[in-house]
Amino acid sequence: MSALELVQLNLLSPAILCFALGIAATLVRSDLRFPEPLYQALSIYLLLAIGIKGGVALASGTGEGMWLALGAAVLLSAATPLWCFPLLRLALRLSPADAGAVAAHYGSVSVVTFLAATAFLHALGEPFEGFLPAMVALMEVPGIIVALLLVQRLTGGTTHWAESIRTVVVGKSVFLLLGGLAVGALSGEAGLAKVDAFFVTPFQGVLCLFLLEMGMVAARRFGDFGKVGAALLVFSLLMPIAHAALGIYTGYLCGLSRGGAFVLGTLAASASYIAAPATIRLALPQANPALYLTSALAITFPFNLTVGIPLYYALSGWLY
Amino acid sequence: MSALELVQLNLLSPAILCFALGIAATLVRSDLRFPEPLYQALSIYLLLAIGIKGGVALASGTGEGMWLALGAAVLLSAATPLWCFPLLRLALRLSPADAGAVAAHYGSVSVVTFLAATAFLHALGEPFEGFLPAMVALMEVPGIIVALLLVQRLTGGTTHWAESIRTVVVGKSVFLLLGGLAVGALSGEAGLAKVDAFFVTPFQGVLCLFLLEMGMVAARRFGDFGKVGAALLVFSLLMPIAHAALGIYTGYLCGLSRGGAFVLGTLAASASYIAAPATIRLALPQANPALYLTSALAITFPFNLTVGIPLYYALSGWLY
Amino acid sequence: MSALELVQLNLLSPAILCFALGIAATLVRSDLRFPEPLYQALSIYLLLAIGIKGGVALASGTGEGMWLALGAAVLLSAATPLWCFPLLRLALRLSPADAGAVAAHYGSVSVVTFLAATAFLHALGEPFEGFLPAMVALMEVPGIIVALLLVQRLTGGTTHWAESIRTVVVGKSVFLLLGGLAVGALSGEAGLAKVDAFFVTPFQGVLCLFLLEMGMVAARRFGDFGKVGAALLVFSLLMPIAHAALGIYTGYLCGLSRGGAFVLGTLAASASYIAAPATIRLALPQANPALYLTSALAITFPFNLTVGIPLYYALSGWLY
Amino acid sequence: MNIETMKRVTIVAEAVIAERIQDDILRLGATGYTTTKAEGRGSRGVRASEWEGRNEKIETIVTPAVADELLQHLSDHYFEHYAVIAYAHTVDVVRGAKYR
Amino acid sequence: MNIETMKRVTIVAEAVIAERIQDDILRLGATGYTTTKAEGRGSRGVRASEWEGRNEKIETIVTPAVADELLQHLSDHYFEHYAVIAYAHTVDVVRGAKYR
Amino acid sequence: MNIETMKRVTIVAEAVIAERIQDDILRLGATGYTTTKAEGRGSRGVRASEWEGRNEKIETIVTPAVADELLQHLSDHYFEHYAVIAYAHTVDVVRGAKYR
Ligand SMILES: Nc1ncnc2c1ncn2[C@@H]1O[C@H](COP(=O)(O)O)[C@@H](O)[C@H]1O
Ligand SMILES: Nc1ncnc2c1ncn2[C@@H]1O[C@H](COP(=O)(O)O)[C@@H](O)[C@H]1O
Ligand SMILES: Nc1ncnc2c1ncn2[C@@H]1O[C@H](COP(=O)(O)O)[C@@H](O)[C@H]1O
Ligand code: NA
Ligand code: NA
Ligand code: NA
Repeated sequence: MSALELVQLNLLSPAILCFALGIAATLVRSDLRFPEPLYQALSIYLLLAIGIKGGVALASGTGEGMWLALGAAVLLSAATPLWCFPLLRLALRLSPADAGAVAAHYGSVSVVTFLAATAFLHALGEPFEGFLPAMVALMEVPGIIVALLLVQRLTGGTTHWAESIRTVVVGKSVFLLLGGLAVGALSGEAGLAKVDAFFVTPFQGVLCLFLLEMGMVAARRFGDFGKVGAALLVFSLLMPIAHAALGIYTGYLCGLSRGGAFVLGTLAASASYIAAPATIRLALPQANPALYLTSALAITFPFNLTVGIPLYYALSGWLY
Repeated sequence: MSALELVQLNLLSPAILCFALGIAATLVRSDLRFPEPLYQALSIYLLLAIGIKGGVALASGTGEGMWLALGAAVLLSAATPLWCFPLLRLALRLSPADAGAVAAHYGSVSVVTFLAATAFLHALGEPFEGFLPAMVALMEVPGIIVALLLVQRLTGGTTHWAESIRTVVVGKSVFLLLGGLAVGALSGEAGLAKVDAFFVTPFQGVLCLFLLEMGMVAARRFGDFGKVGAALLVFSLLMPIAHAALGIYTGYLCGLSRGGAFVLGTLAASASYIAAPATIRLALPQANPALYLTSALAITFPFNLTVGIPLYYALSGWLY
Repeated sequence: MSALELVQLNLLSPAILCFALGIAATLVRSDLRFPEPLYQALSIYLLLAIGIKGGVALASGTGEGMWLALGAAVLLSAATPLWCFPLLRLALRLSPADAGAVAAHYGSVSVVTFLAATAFLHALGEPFEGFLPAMVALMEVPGIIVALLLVQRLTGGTTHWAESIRTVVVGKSVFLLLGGLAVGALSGEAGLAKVDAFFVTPFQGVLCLFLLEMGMVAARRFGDFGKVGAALLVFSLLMPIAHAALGIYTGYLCGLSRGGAFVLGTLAASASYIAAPATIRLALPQANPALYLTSALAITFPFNLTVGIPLYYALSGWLY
Repeated sequence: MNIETMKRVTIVAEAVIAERIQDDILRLGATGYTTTKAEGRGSRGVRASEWEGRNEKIETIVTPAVADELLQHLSDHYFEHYAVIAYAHTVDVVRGAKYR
Repeated sequence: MNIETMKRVTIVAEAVIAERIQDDILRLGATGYTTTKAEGRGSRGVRASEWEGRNEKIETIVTPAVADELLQHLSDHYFEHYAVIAYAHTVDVVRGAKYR
Repeated sequence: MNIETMKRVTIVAEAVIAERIQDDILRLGATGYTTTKAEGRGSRGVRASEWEGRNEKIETIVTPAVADELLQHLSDHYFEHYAVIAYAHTVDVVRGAKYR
């Protein structure tokens, strides 16, 4: 498939079209709003569902290479702030808190970007490892902690440190992913069979609804582009590509399938906008949310969803 | 099928029974309440889902007659206030604002009535054109604008005119219908296949839940019958029949199937209670909501759902 | 199947695992919360869905033995307070209001426990009568009324008496169950076929989500164990077993299948935490909610879900 | 502009008795009320069930006389057994006639 | 601590005009506002539709001068045709500069 | 009836710090609080994420001394970095002992 066809396949999927519709809703100032409980219900559903599916795969997995790949993914996300933080400090001249905050977001991952990547593989008919949802759960937290440690080393602040880590580890998103993994792993294929009409079959449709809302949320931040500055904008567009390449290569070295390596690359490329913002807001209140939220949510997230996914897939073709 | 069998087929469908259950809940003063976010979630789902299905049909449609039928439907709904408004002014002696408000509601359409009509055709096994959801989207707005123009011509008021039109065009219901059409048209059959376990298969069941709530909402207005007066009550029962006949005949002339003509007739017969009320409240604040909401929501809507649908179907039998 | 295998089959089902996950969420103090509208939406869905399924079964049922079993179930739940109340008064030395409140909860039933019991039978492949949902609806109210009568006889109070009964009879949960039964009975198999992709197929998955929330709700009461006292704790664990035995035997005498008798036993063993608490709070405000809510929700409910269900099934093996 | 002083009475009550209190409010002479969903923590911490909803916050603008009667009524009928608090303060309203 | 007195204006309005009122508030000089979803009962009992949401309660902390203007504005533009009430009272704030 | 005057302190805070503020309130001597979900607009307009919920409005009835301490505490610990406002006013309560 040519690059153009890949882009088209991605852009014309219902999920990405719904994301675009959400952006349009905000731009034309429609009065469409998702009530907050609906947003939360969709989030709970999506996180629990990927957890459960991943858990079933974990339990039935043969395990060859699985632990290697999971370990490598954890290391990759923990390491990400090690280069993002100095880069943001020195090249972009951000304050320690701001640099740490942005680094934490790029060291963590975006669940919805993960889902869009797997939906893309489904549409292509390209297979991938069933345990990848476990990877999402494991990659959410380490990068955030490393980024906070880097800031602390520099500034010596210690406020609310333990609370911040607790927040992210038992925070809803990580809790639901890990909890879903446990439910899936313990109940196995037989258990999944009873509930797949709810957690599996309608999943892609629910994702459309969620992306409609995410489009509105992201577009509401478009007004903050000005506050971000050209340098951070470039960072938010190029860093994901670099991370994707690194992730794909890591997956390749661990023996993942092409689909698996592509997903790991997309995860590495993605920036968190659920677990990280809440943790950072508590741990680094002096960091400016307009910077980290805008770059993660309004730049990197739409970029990955639209251009990034087919691009990273094409990238993966060089190794496979 | 005899008239009685048609009525029975309609009344004993789960959707209409749930509507009746909602009415009963209000009448026996049950404490059953739908939380507002649930109501909004169901609305978003239903509007987006019919949009998407319609869009897929639009894209795959051969187009013969389609544009003719859509154009005729737009004209019909735009024209409706031209006779409703003078009738309400002169025969019912309503104030210009009240007459315009009521005319706007009958010039627009009811999405749920449309869904009940298509569910009825499904139960009958009668086919209909796939592009009809596009018709719903196109028939929502024109009648409202024409009615507002008629009031303005008479009273010379101009307040919030532009804002009122914007309100209805980018208003949630029209936006979701049109947006859904776009999503469906762009992603096509292949796109729909990925999400039909969410947007298509469970649709009739979701409609039941929505009609349960609509029954409660409609019944809460039953207490306002007194404020409406006998003349408007007669209008709310007979005008839909006249509009249905006109709609069916229009569909017949445009070459629609019997099912399609019946649906167009039911749309013409229906009165809006989503897009119109919000727009009218802003544009004609001096109009009395007890009049237009009660006649559209508490009289015409239940009438169409229960008696109207089988009646209009029987009517269509004279031409087909 | 051995007792251990039954326990395992139950504990490793996705629904019970989700319940455990909810308990864990509260214990590790995760910030996971279900927004209240989601909780209400899930409740409405579950109640309406079991009502509809039961109604279809009622309508298509041959009726042999059905009315006998339903009548016996009503009598059993009405009679329950007759021994619970004096026991709580005399052996546990509760005040009349407290004794009546607890008796009312054990005289009524838990819908979710019912669902867990039927899911357990599904997993076992054991058949049961389709009309059992009607039993749930009929067993909710009588025990509450009898308990209130017992208190009134003792204390002579009459405040809000009529209102209390109205509350429970047209209360949401009973209303939705009975309303669903009517919808199901009137629309029949043909009606159900149109909506089963919403009300039947995804049901077990929705139940998982609901049990996740119930786990959190139950665990939030664990802190009140101290207020309950050892005697009531023992009551909350042993009384269900006695009631289960009685229910199974009653089912056996009425000619129910093994599955049906097991479900009747589980219903008898269960304590209400939806209909009863609201009614009791209004009718017996002087009763201490920490007693009745903790024993019904935090002790009996988790006990039944985890240990009770396989135990009662094993018990039923003595008769079948 | 025609400013008058009235009392705003705020009541936070467990959901199960909210409807009853709303009826009481109208019966004691208020012309309306506004409710919002609330949660809270107090000395009692009692709720009938999630299914009934959590707390309800009820606000009503009334004349000082009605405010006194309402507080007295709540104190007499609900404070002992139910999770309820109530308080009042003076507010300036436009078109006071609406609240009498 | 630097306590200043300001006015809190509370507005309860049918949802359909909430956004317009919020714009008015900022235009008349308020620096912000807080909204909550509400339901209610009054003499009119009018709502455009469930789909629009029920009532909206809007609270804004403003200087006394802005409070007067706001009440006047609401009274002139909304009270006649829409379901709206508004009232004001004095509050103590920290760092009053935030509200000017 | 036994009317006493107390202070009501109202706090509007971004959701991410709501729980921490609630703990502070109890620690500083309040006997309870009531929360409602809110949205709003201010000079900062910062929210951690939709997933955390929007704003939280927290109201607590306290003695004047506790009110002062609470405002001071909020001003010291939250005003600089977080989206928070707080204000207080006098209210009449029945059975003042509940709030001490
Ligand atoms: N000091 C307080 N300030 C504000 N709200 C309170 C206070 N005490 C109690 N409440 C509210 O009143 C409800 C019932 O309180 P209680 O009866 O003390 O459990 C609580 O859930 C809170 O919403
Ligand atoms: N006396 C009152 N006290 C508190 N809120 C009121 C009062 N009267 C009206 N309201 C609120 O204002 C809204 C509109 O009132 P109305 O225009 O009288 O129908 C109602 O839905 C209530 O939320
Ligand atoms: N003048 C104001 N009146 C009422 N609420 C305000 C005001 N300013 C700010 N707020 C509320 O406080 C929150 C945080 O404000 P800020 O820190 O200014 O962004 C806002 O989201 C509003 O809910
Ligand atoms: Na990343
Ligand atoms: Na029409
Ligand atoms: Na029982």
